[in-house]
Amino acid sequence: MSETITEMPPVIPAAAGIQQLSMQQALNRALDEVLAQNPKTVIFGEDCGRLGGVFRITDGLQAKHGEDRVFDTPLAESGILGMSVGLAMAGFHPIPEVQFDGFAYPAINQIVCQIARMNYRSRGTLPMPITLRVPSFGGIRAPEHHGESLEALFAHVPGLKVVSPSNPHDAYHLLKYAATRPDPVIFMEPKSRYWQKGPVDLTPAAADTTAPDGGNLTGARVAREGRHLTLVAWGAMVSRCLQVAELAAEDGIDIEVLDLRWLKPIDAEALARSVAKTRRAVVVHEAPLTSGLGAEVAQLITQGCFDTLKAPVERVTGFDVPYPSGDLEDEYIPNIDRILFGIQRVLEYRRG
Amino acid sequence: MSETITEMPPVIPAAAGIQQLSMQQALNRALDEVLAQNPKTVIFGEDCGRLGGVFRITDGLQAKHGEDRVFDTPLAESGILGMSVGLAMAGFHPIPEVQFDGFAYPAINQIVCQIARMNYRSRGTLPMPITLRVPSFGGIRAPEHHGESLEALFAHVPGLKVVSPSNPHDAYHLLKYAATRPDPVIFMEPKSRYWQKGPVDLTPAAADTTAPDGGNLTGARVAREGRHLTLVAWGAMVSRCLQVAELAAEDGIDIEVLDLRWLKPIDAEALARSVAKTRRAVVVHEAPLTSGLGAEVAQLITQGCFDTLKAPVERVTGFDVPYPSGDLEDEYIPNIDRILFGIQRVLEYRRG
Amino acid sequence: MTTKPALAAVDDDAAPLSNQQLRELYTLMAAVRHLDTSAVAWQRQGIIPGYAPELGQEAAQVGSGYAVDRSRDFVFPTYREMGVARAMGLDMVGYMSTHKATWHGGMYNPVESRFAPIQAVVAGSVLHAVGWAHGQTLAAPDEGTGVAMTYFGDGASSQGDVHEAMNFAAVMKAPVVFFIQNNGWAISVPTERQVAGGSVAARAAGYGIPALQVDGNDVVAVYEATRSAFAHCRNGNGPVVIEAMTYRRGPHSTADDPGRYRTLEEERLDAGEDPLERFKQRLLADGVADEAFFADAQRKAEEEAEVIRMGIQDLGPRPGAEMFNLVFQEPTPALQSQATAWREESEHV
Amino acid sequence: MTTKPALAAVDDDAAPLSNQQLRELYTLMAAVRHLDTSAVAWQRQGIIPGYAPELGQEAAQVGSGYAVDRSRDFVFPTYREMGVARAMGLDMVGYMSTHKATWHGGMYNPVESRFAPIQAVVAGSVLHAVGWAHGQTLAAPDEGTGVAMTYFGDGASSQGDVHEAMNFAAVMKAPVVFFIQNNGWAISVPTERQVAGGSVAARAAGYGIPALQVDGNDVVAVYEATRSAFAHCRNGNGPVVIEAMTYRRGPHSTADDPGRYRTLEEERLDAGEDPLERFKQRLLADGVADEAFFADAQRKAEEEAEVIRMGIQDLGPRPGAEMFNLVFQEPTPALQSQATAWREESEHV
Ligand SMILES: Cc1ncc(C[n+]2csc(CCOP(=O)(O)OP(=O)(O)O)c2C)c(N)n1
Ligand SMILES: Cc1ncc(C[n+]2csc(CCOP(=O)(O)OP(=O)(O)O)c2C)c(N)n1
Ligand SMILES: [Mg+2]
Ligand SMILES: [Mg+2]
Repeated sequence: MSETITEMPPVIPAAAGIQQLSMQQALNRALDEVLAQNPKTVIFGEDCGRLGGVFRITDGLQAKHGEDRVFDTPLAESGILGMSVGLAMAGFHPIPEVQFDGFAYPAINQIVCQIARMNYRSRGTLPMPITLRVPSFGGIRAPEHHGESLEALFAHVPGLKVVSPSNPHDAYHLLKYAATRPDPVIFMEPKSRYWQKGPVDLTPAAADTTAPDGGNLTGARVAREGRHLTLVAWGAMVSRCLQVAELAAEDGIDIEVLDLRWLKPIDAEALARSVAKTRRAVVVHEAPLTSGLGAEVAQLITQGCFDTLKAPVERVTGFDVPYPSGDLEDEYIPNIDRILFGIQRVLEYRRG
Repeated sequence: MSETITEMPPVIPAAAGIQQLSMQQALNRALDEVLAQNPKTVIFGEDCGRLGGVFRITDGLQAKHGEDRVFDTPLAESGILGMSVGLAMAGFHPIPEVQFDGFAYPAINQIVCQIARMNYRSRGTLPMPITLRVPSFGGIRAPEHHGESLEALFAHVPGLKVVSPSNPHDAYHLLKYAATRPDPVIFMEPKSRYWQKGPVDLTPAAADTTAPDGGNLTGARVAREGRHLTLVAWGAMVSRCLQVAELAAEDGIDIEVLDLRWLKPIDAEALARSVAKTRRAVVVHEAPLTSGLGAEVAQLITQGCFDTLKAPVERVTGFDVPYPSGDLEDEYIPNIDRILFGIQRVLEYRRG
Repeated sequence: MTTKPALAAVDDDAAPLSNQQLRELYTLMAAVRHLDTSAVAWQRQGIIPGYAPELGQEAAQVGSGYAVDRSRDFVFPTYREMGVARAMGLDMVGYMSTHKATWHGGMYNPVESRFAPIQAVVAGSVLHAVGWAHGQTLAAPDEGTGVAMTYFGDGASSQGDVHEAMNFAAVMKAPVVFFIQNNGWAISVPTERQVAGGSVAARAAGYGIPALQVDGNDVVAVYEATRSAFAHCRNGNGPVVIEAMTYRRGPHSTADDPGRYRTLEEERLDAGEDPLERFKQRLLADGVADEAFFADAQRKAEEEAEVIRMGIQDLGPRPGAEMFNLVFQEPTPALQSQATAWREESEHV
Repeated sequence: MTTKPALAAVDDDAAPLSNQQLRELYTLMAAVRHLDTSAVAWQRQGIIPGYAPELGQEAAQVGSGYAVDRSRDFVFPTYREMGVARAMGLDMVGYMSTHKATWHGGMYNPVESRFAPIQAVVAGSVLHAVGWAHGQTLAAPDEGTGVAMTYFGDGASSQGDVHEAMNFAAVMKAPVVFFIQNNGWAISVPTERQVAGGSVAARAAGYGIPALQVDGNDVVAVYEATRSAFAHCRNGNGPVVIEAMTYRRGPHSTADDPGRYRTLEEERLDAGEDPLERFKQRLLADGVADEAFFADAQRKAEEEAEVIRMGIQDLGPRPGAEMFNLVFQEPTPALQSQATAWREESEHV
């Protein structure tokens, strides 16, 4: 079964507004539209301007919107994020890019102590409408520090919101949504999915929080319905979980896949709704296990469904080791086998 | 009941080696001994030398061991931690200090990408025996960024070990232990406990991992035995939980308090052992709820005790808000009332 | 120490300070001096839990703050800029409330007062100034733009963010005045073991940024240097570095004990002349003011401090609900339910 | 461009390079050039997934690496120091294995080769050099100490860590050579929009650090500057900054497309003379080497690259167990149980 179809939000009609786009194209288009709509929007980062970004997410935007709106900065992540704070204070909506996940660390001080707190510190007088784009997660055999998953860190920071799309349609709508919010949003792009195409309904959203397909942009999304077990994932792990669900279906196991999308705030109701039905859950992520976001998700599920849960929530995650080099990447990232083992553990769990 | 007694490890005989020390004195003494024992140990940071640290933890050490061994650095946390990496590569055992929790953020890049990974990156040829001391947590009505709890962040980082003592005795032994390890350890000192005195058995530990009282230094510690519910805590929250246990005892509720001590690796067996007995657990920490270490603890308990657990593990934590100013501190940090409410929710939990 | 004029637009035409302005500067300095020493006393009396005195830095702070055009400029302070705040006309109860532990950033309105929330991270807001300044360029490149002035200390100059900020500002020609108060100390560490090369101003040349090193205890010199720097920035010539050489006469904060790292004798020798007394002598010598004026300034300062003290003592704790309400512009359901739980468990409502 | 001798100890007595050494330098450069272009080809052929070419930087890398005393110095490279590695005699299969995606830091032994693991964080190891160097001072303050040499680019110079490193090094008088290869580009951003003031070397003065700006395409000039800098450091005079002006003739990496940000014409004009060809002409003109020598150097380079290619192709993936075993010196039970689970689920043992 092709990935594109697996990834489609259920039942999108073949409307005029639907196009096949890669996630890279969808994100680029969203930025283009946001720049056109809000003159206060500015995009910047390392190689974002002339080059259009190492992943071409900002391709063509400088030529179209001018060097004032889309520009290259010197090579300093703290500088980029610190500058974003000042631009936000001056009434702009900055959309900075950090070139790769691992290079967000030099900017953590500005992100945690400044971006996340300026609205609070200033008692609401200096909002921080900053949308930080971070090409995230692994899977592309890249050099060190180019395959990191920082969601647990970001989600723990009061004052930040965190979102990660898993397909081109959501990438387009969630980025447009995030980039028009008055609060800081960390936008984690699954870089291994940049070049996968999928249908994107470009019809403008009716209300702020509603995508044209009727889905709500602020919560989780049921990527596939099922009855026996819920797989919870985000980013690139969603398509992998959909693959797993297909395989499990061959054995008669009907799996629901919940694309969490928002990693802060987490849609606890959607988790509870799904697991109330399936009574079993496995959460899958690339980040290391310990103190990963999987623990939060598992605990939210346990809190919401303690009475009916048939087995402890399983976590299938990266190991507690530094992200390895390409040759060992497939050993590190949850693969189909490991997810199936996790499912099996849950299904076979017997009390006592 | 006095705090000192509540905090005592059970049954310390009145031996010659036992002294009443504050945690500040215990830590100072541990550092003094470590400096004396290992000529490769060096201590440095902002105001660590001449002043002896803003909390006086390094008081007198420069005068005694010399300016080469204990020194002030310029005011730059990334510099301090980056320099530690190089000193470790040159065969030293650096014990850097970050002046306050919130000022670890500028050094996160060096901590996560360098200190935690150099042993791995170098395939074990360049170990990182770095003991980073971080005065941590809140409770002293300090300025902004002086009351942060970073354990969830640190515990998530592969390659780091994380420990936090709750009393002078453990502070002394855990610091001596941590500062002689070949791996990086983040040593989180509960600053609101610096000036509380307690008995410290100074008899040298028999084996590396064994404190003189026979307790093991690598795992959690049962700070109080009980039958009805386990309170899990670390740092300054341990003494608060012991207070809560006293109060609950008046109502006939017999609470076990588990001092987690090691936040990475977490002593999952000790958690399971305690909750297997009590069948109910509340985890308490100062850090914000979402994606906090409480989620990991709760999930480990749920995994280990799913069959017998009577209620979902409760988390009583800081809120998902930036650490507030002094006037609101007591509203933010889990207080006795909130912990009692959490206990009540667990005790009153009924299925269905 | 002399101000080296190295700026493209030195605002030479600017009129010298009138006697009226000189007296105003003195009045401000006297108010600041008295409020500062009062705040230390209030800490001892338990009225406020802590305070970071700026004793000795009145000239540097008042002189620079006085040059700010509050219709278009914006100031980024540290935790020690009480004198700048006062010179800029802030609500001083709102300002001091940060030391009362009422609210971290202070209770004044930063947007209206053109004075960013108090910043506790050393060098934390230097980059904000660059971003804000670049925003002025983007918004109105050709008009005399607003200028950002960012304050920091000799200790802060060691932080990587300061380097990134100077480089960004110079690359973008952002209208930023980097105003360093070199007060000789970062807590217990003296400048000579902090600032390699001995001067923060000397760093500027490496970025092609003009720098002024100025006697930070001479309020007029500070004012003039700042005014020139603003003119330079406003005319599109990019950033300026000012290093005001001064001395932290008091402890780092009310929790600090300078006796552990410097002797009283060293303090006396290094501190130089008291900037307030020095300015007074000058005004006397120049016939700009007389003893009656000084007595009046002192009386006003005392009255003012008294009003502020009462304001601070009246400050109650903030309602706990603000912890939750002020996190986001758009609250989240998760946080709202935490607020509800808090209300039930802590306010017992 | 000239080398400005600004050092306390310039190693003037050092003998000029012998003809034998000059030929050795050429042989190294030729080997590096060939290995570099081969690696690009290997990437195209699918032998390695990616590579960061150093085409055009052979003189800067070989000249500096050749000055290292491997009995006591230590080098901190970036991801682009293949020429330094080769000049220092590293196991080049071990070095190139990082580009095979075998192991991030490379498979050579950094302790024995005096060459730190490959560093992918821009400016990530500059501070390590300072710490290592200060360690030498602490260990043997009076002897000719080991010197740390840290490499970084014009782009990296914008990072805060570089500032902190220079300041720390100067305050502590640490024996560090900061070796900048200013190759004109940081991916797509040219130096003029990266380095305010135009020169990284110019930054040094602000810290009181002597700096040498050197023609980075002249291998002898680079070698001599580096040798002088080492002598300066070794004699306890503190750090030195060297900025080698060169040009990144190739793409940033095999994934990059320079056509998007510079024209071929610009490349031709800005790159200047090819450092290898230029050195060859000099050796010819000086009668130090003849065509037969160059042909031989080329043949050796080809043989060497071929051996390295075979070595790389033979490299299997590392056993997955290393993911777990190499995290700590003292493994944790939690990690060991993850290793067990991994073995059961992924190796099906
Ligand atoms: C990033 C960071 N590190 C450490 C501190 C703790 N701290 C507060 S003030 C200070 C000294 C600052 O010295 P300087 O910049 O010279 O300013 P001054 O206090 O002299 O006004 C230190 C170390 C901090 N607030 N922020
Ligand atoms: C901290 C960090 N930010 C961003 C990157 C991505 N990146 C890798 S190389 C590079 C350009 C570096 O330029 P320069 O320092 O001049 O070195 P050169 O590549 O020219 O050798 C960038 C932006 C990185 N590796 N590390
Ligand atoms: Mg100072
Ligand atoms: Mg470069």
